Amino acid sequence: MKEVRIHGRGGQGSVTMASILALSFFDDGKYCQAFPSFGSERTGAPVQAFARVSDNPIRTRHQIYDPDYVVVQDVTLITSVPVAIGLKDNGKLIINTETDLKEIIKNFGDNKINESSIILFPALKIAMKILGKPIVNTTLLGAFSAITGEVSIDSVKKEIEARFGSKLGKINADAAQAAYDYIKGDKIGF
Amino acid sequence: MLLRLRTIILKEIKLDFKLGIIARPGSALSNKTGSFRSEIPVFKHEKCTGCDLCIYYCPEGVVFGDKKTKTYNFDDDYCKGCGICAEECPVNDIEMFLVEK
Amino acid sequence: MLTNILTKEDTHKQLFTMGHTGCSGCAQSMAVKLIMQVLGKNTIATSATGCLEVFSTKFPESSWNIPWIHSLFENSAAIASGIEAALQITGKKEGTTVLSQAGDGGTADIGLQALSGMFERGHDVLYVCYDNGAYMNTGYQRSGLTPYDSYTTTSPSGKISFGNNRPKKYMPEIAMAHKIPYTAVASAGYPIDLQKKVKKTLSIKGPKYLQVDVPCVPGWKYEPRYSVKIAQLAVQSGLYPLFEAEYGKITSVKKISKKVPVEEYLKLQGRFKHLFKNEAGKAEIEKIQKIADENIEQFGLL
Amino acid sequence: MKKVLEGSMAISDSIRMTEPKVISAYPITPQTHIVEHLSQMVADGDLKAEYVMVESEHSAASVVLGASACGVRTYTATAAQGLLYMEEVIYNIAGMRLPVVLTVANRAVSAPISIWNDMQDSMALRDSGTIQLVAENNQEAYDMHIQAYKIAENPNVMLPVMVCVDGFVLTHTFEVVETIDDIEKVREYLPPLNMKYTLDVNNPFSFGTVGEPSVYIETRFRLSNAINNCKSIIVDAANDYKEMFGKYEGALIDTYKMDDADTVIVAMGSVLGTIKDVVDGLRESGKKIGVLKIRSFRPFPADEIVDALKNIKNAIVIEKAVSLGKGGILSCEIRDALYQHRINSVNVNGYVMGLGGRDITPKNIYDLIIKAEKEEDVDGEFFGLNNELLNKVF
Repeated sequence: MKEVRIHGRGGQGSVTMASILALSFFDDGKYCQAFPSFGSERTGAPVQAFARVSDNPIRTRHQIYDPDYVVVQDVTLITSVPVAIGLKDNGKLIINTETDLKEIIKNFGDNKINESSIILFPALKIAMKILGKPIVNTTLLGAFSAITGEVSIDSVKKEIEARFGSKLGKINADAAQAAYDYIKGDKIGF
Repeated sequence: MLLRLRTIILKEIKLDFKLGIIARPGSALSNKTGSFRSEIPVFKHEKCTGCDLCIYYCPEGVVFGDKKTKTYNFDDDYCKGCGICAEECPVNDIEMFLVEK
Repeated sequence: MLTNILTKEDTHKQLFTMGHTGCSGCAQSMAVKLIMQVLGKNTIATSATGCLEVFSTKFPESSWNIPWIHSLFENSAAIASGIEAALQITGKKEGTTVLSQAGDGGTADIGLQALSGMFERGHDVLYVCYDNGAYMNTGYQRSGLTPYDSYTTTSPSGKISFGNNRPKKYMPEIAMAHKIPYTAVASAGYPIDLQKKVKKTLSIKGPKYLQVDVPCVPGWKYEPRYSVKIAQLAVQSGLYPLFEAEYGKITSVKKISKKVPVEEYLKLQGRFKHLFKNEAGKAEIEKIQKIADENIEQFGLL
Repeated sequence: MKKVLEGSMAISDSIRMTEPKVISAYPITPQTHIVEHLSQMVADGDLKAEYVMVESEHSAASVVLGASACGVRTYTATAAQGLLYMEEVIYNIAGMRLPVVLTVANRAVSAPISIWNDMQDSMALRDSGTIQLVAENNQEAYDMHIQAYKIAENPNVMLPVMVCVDGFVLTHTFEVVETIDDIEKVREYLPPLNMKYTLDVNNPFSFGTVGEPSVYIETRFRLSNAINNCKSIIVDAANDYKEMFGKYEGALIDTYKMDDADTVIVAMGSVLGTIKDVVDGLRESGKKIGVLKIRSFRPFPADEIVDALKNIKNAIVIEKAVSLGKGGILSCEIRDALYQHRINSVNVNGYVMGLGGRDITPKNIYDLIIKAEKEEDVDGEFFGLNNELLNKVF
């Protein structure tokens, strides 16, 4: 079983991202689970969402404390939320930012973090270019697919299209594909 | 077998469940409210104009009769003897009397 | 308007039948009888907890010859909403009247929320409030519709009190504020007017509110034979204006035929007895007269 | 068809398959998604029902009471304070023998206000005459609602059924659920509601009469019999469902790895999943441990529980509610059932945990097992408290 924790702000679509991730895992033939942090948080407040994927039915229901992957939707969170807490040694911390690693790493202070597990990714830049809006969850889904290999980009795109309807779905799927290509080395246009 | 059956309570009782919950329509007729009465009306049939007010005003709906024949009367089984009919009769054609015990 | 009640057998076929255990001279049972004569057998009724429910359905007896349901004190309007919804979805609503009934406490106090919800959602229900101005079923405690200076067991008169020190809540105006299609105030003292108003509701779709003044023998403390007389005096003094309103606007009022001083009305009732003891009581009666005069002016009753 | 559904979607989808005619609800977290989905179905014409948007839970329950008395299938859902506000009406629905199905998205009750999960709300209605079934996961929540109508509408039952679904933990969780796609099969399993007594102008009965001392206790006796006797009907409903749809998650109780167990964890609802994972781990290290799931809390399957527990040493009961002034609710009832059968070889320990949404982790459960095996007759002790917080002055 692999566990994913998503950090975002209320209104940024963290829960949507977790649920699309779960649906995509399912399309790939896996069992999945996704749930929010059950908060009463309002727009702007730090929130979390969780997803699990496994080859077998998932029974456990507790929140995710030792994630395999952490996705940070908003880089400003890293100063106030311990986003890396519990991350497995071989885990990956994916942060939406254009800042250098050196600057980012300072924010973790005493929290020991393996530099090689941090992956910085300019989701906002790609989203702005393709969607024209600072909505990064679909872009991050494409990046997640490319970085982790846990889910196929086709499934991600299919579920994005199913969620957002034909017009909005297509453009969001394009954003996911662009993010996927970016990670895979095709940074043309960025 | 280890399990002790609690036969009395758990015995399947397939009775109609309406006991205490659902009543038959109009079943109150079995309750003869004439026993409430300490006074009883007498319809004198002397000056009756057939205005129907005694029928309108009777809280129990026990007054009956005909506008044309002006022969109103009441159901003795249910009349509670409130005296509204006598009080409201515009021509004082109804009088109340104490019930002889 | 009366159904043909020609023989003794006819009296036994009424939709609200005799044999109920209401008090001798009960004006509420009179009003129910009159209302049912108009609504006819295609009616489903709900009753809030209260005198009517208790005296008409003592298991295994029921005075109702129509489908009738009681559930709780405060939910008569909500139960009626559910019935109306069920009739609508099953296509049985056409030709069927849903009647929701409660006393003044079940309407204006504990049941006001459910009633407001029913109004606002627009259910096709006739709601009737039998107003006897206190919680009579539990023994004459004060309600929001208890009139000014009335004695009740929880607003007793005493050395320094004249009884209920608040004016009667004006419930019909609350109903009218919902802009429902029809609001009417009637009285057990005027059965033909009452039946006319009930008949009118049959032709109106949507929520209807009818408030009926029903004197209460033991609560108001008078002799049973005066039920009609007292109800009429309430109207003729101006203390209980009878009127109709549509979509929040008054469309007709019942004019006072012979104006009487409120004293005539008050003195017949034990609940106002304390006002007749001394000079201070006289001043209170003046205040009640002022309420009546204001009503007369506001509704144009003369 | 297998789909990934949020718990609330799964529930609303199964309700759609049962074709209720009148739905009435008042929004309260975490029930909201269920009724939002249902109102959307009504708005889209996918479900032909009257959706009555009421001004309170009291009226929501009253609307379904009135509609149910008319003989139509009804549905409502609520949680926590909303359920407590409905309580008066729910006692009435049960007393009037109306087959209403309601979902409780289990949530803690005030004060302090908490929107998060525990089972205190439904526990507060355990004496109401309402059948209470508790779902372990979203699949079971889906299936249980269809079974709920089957049970409620059985002519020998005619009682409301409350389906308890852990708020957020199930209602807001997306997971794989296998839905039924053939509504005809559901109609076959669940024929149209046919009530003997309804509010019908052609057959005018009076409902909700006054029960004088001369009839009241007999009326309640019949109600008591009805809920006690419906155990076999709950079992039948589950078995028939298995036959028709091939799915089964237990009827009154369910056992997991209990055959040779000397320690058993007893619980209800969504926490069972986490418990089963822990038990698997302990089994691998050679520990003889199993799980007893209570699926029907009311009627309480005392005989079935005794039969399942009679040969074990330790029963560790996880309580997600507490009877203040007494202790654990479930553990108390289990102990009572064992006593009735004169079995004193089972040590029953009940621990209150997870109140107000406190996450129950595998480590919590592991620590609890280690502790509980050394203790005897624990009656609703609070487990996993933050002592630092308790001793802090605010």
